[in-house]
Amino acid sequence: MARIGVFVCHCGTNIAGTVDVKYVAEEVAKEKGVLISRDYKYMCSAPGQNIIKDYIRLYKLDRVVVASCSPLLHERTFQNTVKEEGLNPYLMEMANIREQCSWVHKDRVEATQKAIELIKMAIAKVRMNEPLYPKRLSIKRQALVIGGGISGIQAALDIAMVGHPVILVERSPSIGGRMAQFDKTFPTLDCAACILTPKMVDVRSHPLIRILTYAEVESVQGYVGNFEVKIRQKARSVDMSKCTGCGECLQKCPVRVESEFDLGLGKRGAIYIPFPQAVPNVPVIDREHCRYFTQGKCKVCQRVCPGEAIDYEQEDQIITEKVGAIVVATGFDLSEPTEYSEYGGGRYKDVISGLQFERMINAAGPTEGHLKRPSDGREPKTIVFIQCVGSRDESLGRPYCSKMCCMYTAKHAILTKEHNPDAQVYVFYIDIRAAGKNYEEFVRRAIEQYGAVYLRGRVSRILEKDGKLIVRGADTLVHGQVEIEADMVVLATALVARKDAVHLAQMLGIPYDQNHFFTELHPKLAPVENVTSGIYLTGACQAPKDIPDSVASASGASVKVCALFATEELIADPITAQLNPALCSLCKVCQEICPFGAIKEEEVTKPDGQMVKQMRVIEGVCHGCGLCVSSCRPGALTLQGFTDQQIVAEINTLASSF
Amino acid sequence: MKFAYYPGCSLHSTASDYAQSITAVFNCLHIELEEIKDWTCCGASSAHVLNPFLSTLMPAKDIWQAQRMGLDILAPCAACYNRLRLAAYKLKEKEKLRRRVAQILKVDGLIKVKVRHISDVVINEYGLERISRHLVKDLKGLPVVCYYGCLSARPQKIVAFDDPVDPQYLDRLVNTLGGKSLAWPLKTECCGGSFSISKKEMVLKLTYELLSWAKDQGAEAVVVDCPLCQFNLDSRQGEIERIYGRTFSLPIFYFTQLLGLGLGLGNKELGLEKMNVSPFPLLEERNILKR
Amino acid sequence: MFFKINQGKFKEWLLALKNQGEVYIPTKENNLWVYALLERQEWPAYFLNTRIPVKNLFFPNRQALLSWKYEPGSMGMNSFVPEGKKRLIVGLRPCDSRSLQLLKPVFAGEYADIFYLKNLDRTILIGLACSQICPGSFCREMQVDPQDSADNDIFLRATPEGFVAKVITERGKGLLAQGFFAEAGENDWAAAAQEMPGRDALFDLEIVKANLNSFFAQEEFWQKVSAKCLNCGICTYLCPTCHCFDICDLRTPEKGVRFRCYDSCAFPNFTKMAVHNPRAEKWRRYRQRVSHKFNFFFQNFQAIACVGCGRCVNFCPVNLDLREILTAIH
Amino acid sequence: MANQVIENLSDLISLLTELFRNGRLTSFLGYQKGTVKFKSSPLIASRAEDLAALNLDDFLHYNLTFYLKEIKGKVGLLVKGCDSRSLISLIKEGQVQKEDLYIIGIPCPGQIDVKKIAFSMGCDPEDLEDITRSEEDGVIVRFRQQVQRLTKEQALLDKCLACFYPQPLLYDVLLQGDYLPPVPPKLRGEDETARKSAAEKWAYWSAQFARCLRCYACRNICPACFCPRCVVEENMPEWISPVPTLGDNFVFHLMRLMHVAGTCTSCGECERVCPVEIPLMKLNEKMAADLKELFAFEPGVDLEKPLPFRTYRQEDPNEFIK
Amino acid sequence: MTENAQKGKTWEPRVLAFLCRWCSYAGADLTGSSRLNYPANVRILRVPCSGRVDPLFILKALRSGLDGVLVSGCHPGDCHYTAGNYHARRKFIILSRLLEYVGLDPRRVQFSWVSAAEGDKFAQVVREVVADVKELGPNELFRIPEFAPE
Repeated sequence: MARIGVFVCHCGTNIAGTVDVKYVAEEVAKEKGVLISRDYKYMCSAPGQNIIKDYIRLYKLDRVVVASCSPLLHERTFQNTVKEEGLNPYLMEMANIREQCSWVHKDRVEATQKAIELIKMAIAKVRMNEPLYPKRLSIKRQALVIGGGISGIQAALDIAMVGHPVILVERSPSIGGRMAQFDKTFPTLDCAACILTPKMVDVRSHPLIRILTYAEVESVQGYVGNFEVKIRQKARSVDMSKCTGCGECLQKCPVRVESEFDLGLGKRGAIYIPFPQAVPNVPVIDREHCRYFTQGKCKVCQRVCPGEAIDYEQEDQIITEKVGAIVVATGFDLSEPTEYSEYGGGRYKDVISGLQFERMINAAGPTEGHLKRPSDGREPKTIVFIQCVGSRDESLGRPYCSKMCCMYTAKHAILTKEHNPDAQVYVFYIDIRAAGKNYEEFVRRAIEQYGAVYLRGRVSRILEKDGKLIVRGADTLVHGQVEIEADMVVLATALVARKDAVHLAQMLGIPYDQNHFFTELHPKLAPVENVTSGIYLTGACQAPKDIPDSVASASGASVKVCALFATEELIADPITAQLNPALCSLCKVCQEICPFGAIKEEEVTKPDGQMVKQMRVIEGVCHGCGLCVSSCRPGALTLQGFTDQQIVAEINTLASSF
Repeated sequence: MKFAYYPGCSLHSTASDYAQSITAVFNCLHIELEEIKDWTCCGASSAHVLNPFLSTLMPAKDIWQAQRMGLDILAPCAACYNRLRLAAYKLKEKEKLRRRVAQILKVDGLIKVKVRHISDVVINEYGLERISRHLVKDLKGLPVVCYYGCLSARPQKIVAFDDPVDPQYLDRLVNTLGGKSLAWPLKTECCGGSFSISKKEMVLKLTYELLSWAKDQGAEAVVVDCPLCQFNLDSRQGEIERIYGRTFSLPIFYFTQLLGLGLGLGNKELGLEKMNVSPFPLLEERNILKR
Repeated sequence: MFFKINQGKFKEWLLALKNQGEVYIPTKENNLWVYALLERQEWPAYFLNTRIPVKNLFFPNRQALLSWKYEPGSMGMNSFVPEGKKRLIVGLRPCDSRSLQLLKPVFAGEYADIFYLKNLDRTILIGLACSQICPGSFCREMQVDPQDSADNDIFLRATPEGFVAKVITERGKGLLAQGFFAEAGENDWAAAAQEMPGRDALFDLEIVKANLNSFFAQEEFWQKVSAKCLNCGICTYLCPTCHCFDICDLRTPEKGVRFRCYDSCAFPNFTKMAVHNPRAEKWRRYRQRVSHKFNFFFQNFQAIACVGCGRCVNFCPVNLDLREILTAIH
Repeated sequence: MANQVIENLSDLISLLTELFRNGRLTSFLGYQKGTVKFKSSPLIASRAEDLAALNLDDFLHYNLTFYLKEIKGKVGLLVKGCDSRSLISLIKEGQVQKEDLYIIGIPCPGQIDVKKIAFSMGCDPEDLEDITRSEEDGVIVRFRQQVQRLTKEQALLDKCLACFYPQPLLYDVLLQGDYLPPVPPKLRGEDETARKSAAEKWAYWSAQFARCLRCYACRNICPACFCPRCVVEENMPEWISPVPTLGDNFVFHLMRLMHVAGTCTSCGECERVCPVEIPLMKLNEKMAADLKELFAFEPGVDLEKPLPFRTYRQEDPNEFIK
Repeated sequence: MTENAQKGKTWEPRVLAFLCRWCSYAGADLTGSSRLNYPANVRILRVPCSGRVDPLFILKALRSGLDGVLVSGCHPGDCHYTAGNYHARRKFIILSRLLEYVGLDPRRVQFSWVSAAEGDKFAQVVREVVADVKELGPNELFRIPEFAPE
């Protein structure tokens, strides 16, 4: 006969407000095997946990039910509580009477009744619980970082610093990411390159960091501590070992195409490096445009290359690596300026995006930092900046704030003025969101010191006439319409998830939200972890983040990786499938459907010496999804922690007839 | 191709030339029209402001009528199109509303028929390629701006069948006809629409801007596919001259009239002399059509 | 003491019997013959025997024994004693009437089973002589006379005009004293006897009884004869004399009912204990079935627990024929 | 795959005798004369001597493959077209290995449906006196001194009338004889129960299920029911009570359907053996129809295609899910 | 519950919801933390994955007199175990079609995909299911005479 203790939490008024906890405690005390049932204000608090411990000792409890918030929040907490009293943590069950009861129901009677039944279900289940013992897994102490932007770079450096090897995979030909495209950074206005490039060099020169640029993750198998990743190293057509980065080929290449890095404002050759400080400083051949690959002749680059590094025969390679942890730092994309055709993005040459402006004003950019209208190259006198283009817009299904725009627009306003003090700058905004260290001050400077004109309101239309852009909008502060004749308009387009974010998420088995940003395990308490253990998130792949936030989260993720790598062995969840060969019909449905290949057939010798075939669950590989269990017709398989008996016991507590 | 034809009030009055040209053109293109029996007003311009329910109920009657005919609705008037289309949308989306309406009209079943704008049908569905096979005359590079108006552009999700700010379909047609469509940014700006009588000053202001933009772009005529736009732009030019002191004398063509010219039709099929700003000087000068 | 009755009167009499209690007659439902409550259905012109044996009305496959309700601190219970409502079963064949008597000692032993006994007590049996030999049957080998039976209150023989009735018990007599029946004599009774198509006996029951003990040890024999067996419960569930049962509860958290339902010695887990199953192999179970009917039962109650109705033979899915085994033993 | 054709029964017996002698066979599953009318009886031979009883008559309803659950080793067996589909299913379920079997395909002119005939005659199968096959693949029935000729539509099992595989799909040797010409799988006389209202359906099916005695003949005769322990026998937890209540019978039959889905070839044995005439074939065929419609899967026709519950397609039907 | 119905009290349906712990259970938590409301008729049972839900669970629940069953998992492609919901989906459609065939109204057994971000959707789904079951009335499909309500 089980000796069960039930502990009902008030969670202040969160639960007690709608659920009559006293009554609940009294009712469930009548259940078979319940020796003690108590309620308390905050079960998760130290005194709360002590109550549980005391009663375990006092009544020699061997099962515990905690009725409080969601197990996703506090299962671990209470498992530890009972553990400290020498009880196996898996003999504790939780009834979720907050998120799934008190918070969603108003009627006190109904909620109380429901709470009682939820607890009864938990009691019925816990009766059937058995002590479980975590299994130990070896850990491959090498990390994979996906994305070579500032987050990825920071994470790689931090992890390597502790002494663990890191593989840094970057899709484009060079690491550096978005930050490499920026001119200066707010609110300090120090130049992005000056603070980024040293870090890029550190990464390149670090003995424990292996950089794979122009490469993409193809597939990820396995589980925490033991991932097997396949990485596609795209054919660079340049032998990295031979190339000296002299740049001869870059000058001589006869092809000119729009540079992705300069967002169409500048041109590059078919053989190119995206930007001068690229790491590695080794060009790639863009086979789509290369004359040799398109027309079969040219080979100029090969001729001029002193190091004979050009290799047209090179092919994609698949690199397979074992890693124990993965850091996802894939960053963000920007929404298309064409989304608002009333602003003429894409139609009017002189309507550009914030990032294009960033390239334009960048001394190392296509215009050497001079402001030039894309249409005629004249210097714009009047520039209108429009914020929230694509952010905070329900009609586009993009309700969120992109967070950065207010700040970089202010930065752009200032930079414009610094380039050309008598330029006139207008900024249309909805609200100014400058919550950050020295951010508000920065915006005030743009307005007060640099005289940027901030207009609170939306722009309704932009009309192009005689090479001028007529910007029509509302100024809600003067309750009137405004019309500005501008030379150039800069749209602060929204930060959005990478186009292929969902694909990556599904490959890694990580959840994502309706905007396709990756979802962390807990928005507050586990901001860099993920439901898939061993995979960590950092940077703008989670949500719009500026540089300080990205770097901070990168270091956070790195610490998690290092914590995981602190021991050779990983203590893993014992919730796995178990197989009883006596009941197995060898139909092998389990083997065929197991998503992790955790079930294998093997030959065993019976006591009587004869060899027989048998199925076996490889615990280390089993994730405990229970798919095999529900598919096993004779019931030879069972899932620890979620056995048929436990689940049926829960169902039976609700039985009202037969 | 066959459609349930919903002319609406304009095409029986101010825009009878529009109606005339449509009939002529559709004959050439072999697109059949069957007028919806005793159709009622679409409720445009007032109903949706004064009595939203009525603004659905009125078009609903016509929609169900068409449903009985088993034909999609073709509406030449942008206002009718807008009202009918919105009503059909509401009846699909809002089950309660549909029941209530159906009860009053003593009808049943879900809305299956589509409400189509005439341009959408002629240009997108029938297609320029097929049209060009019928063309016998060339517009000789006649420079025009196409003015689409707002009613077939917004609400975008429900009524638009092209970009709501910079649509192209009329331009494509004009170019196919051998004319020269000029880019301009006011394609779907408001012309004041049905405030023509109630708020004349505003309408004059708006149309003035439209016409001067058009003129400045070098247009010699404007092409429209909405009777309200045509009315405002065409009939107000005199007053505008008096108030703003600028002469335009820009003929305002229905696209069907230009198309008709391309198909070799003449004045009496297309009702050209009904236009306030006579197109004949222009057409003769460009020797597209002799009077 | 004999009476006779014509077709028309007989049907009226049946309806009249309804005032006495629930009347059951052979009825074809869903393509199978059962004893069904007499409502609107006609008396069957012709039938061999019911597929579901009459025992089902006395010892049903689902018998609620007692129910309970649990409130904290208290446990309310009440038992389902069959209410003494009178029943009349008309048209049961001699084999089935015999089976009811055979089962009596089982349920009337030192532990008296009120459910069976009360059912027997409240039911008047009106038997009917056979006109055909059922497929698979061997009643005569089992000393059951298809033309006569003393195991009823009244026994009928069909005639072209109607029926001749033989009154066996007092309560039987009571039923006839109602003006439907006319006096009849020994000769009518004899005349009503039908000629059953002859077949010489397959085996002599006495010898079978005698040999069974010695056969018990012959494993190969049992293995061979039981090889076909499916381990299904048809033979036992359709057998008028099989009476093994299981007891189990149906329950919700706060209340439940205790049931008695059939069980079958053919089921592999019939004798499954916590760790061991004395009859794990099929042949042991089949041997048990035969031995129980023709040997052990006799030792306990001096009767053979088989009436030769042939249901087990005719409805066996794999045509495993008891007669062949008995013949072999003979 | 047809490598050999056997002329007649005696040749077959001599072939089998040979196989027994040289150890290619340890047991053989065939047919012998039955002891009641309109029934043959399974023959389980473990020695060449037993083969003497081998006999093929007009009543070969048994799908002998179900014996493979019990009888292991090198087994030879007779299969009709439909039985061979069960074999394919069993191989896919890993229950038998083709190389352990010696499969003899036998001619099947379609099996006689005694119940159907009796029903059309308005009597019980027991009352029919004699059934013999007529030339024009119908039958001649004798019943209460009258003789009646029935067409094959009136006389044969529905499953045979709709059979697309009268010739075994899998065999080592083929016995010569007349095979029912394959008919394109015509939709079984449009299942009327499917078109009833929910209430009517429930009324119908609850009546059927309520009758179930839980003798488990349907399960035990089913080749697809090969589990060492069936869930009805599981008592921790007790999924299904032994008490034959409507609810438990309902769960039992639906559970069984779910478990044999994709393996069940609608051979109809369950319905044939049911002592209380539950129309189980309706359920089997409903299942078969759904598998075909939803997953383009036909049970027991090819060895490659994975069983429906062992695979999935991303574009599987999803509309029924909110 | 069904007793109440007979006592003439207002009957309230009881719906058992199997939620996968990664998406739908988290989604249900989000419903709570966003303080959305839904009827209290639903009892939530946490399973690792919709793939863990054996059709027998559903049959068992119906058989035990529960008025409705909801099974909810991750959206296709989002399964934490990559394919659990795909396999489950096949079993579920076959099961619900069988139930429908034998005359058991499919609205008693419903399925949904609810992600961890769809707290509002979960509330909506529960509202719909409870409404449906209310309309269907108490599940007395398997009541037997021996089972006396009181």
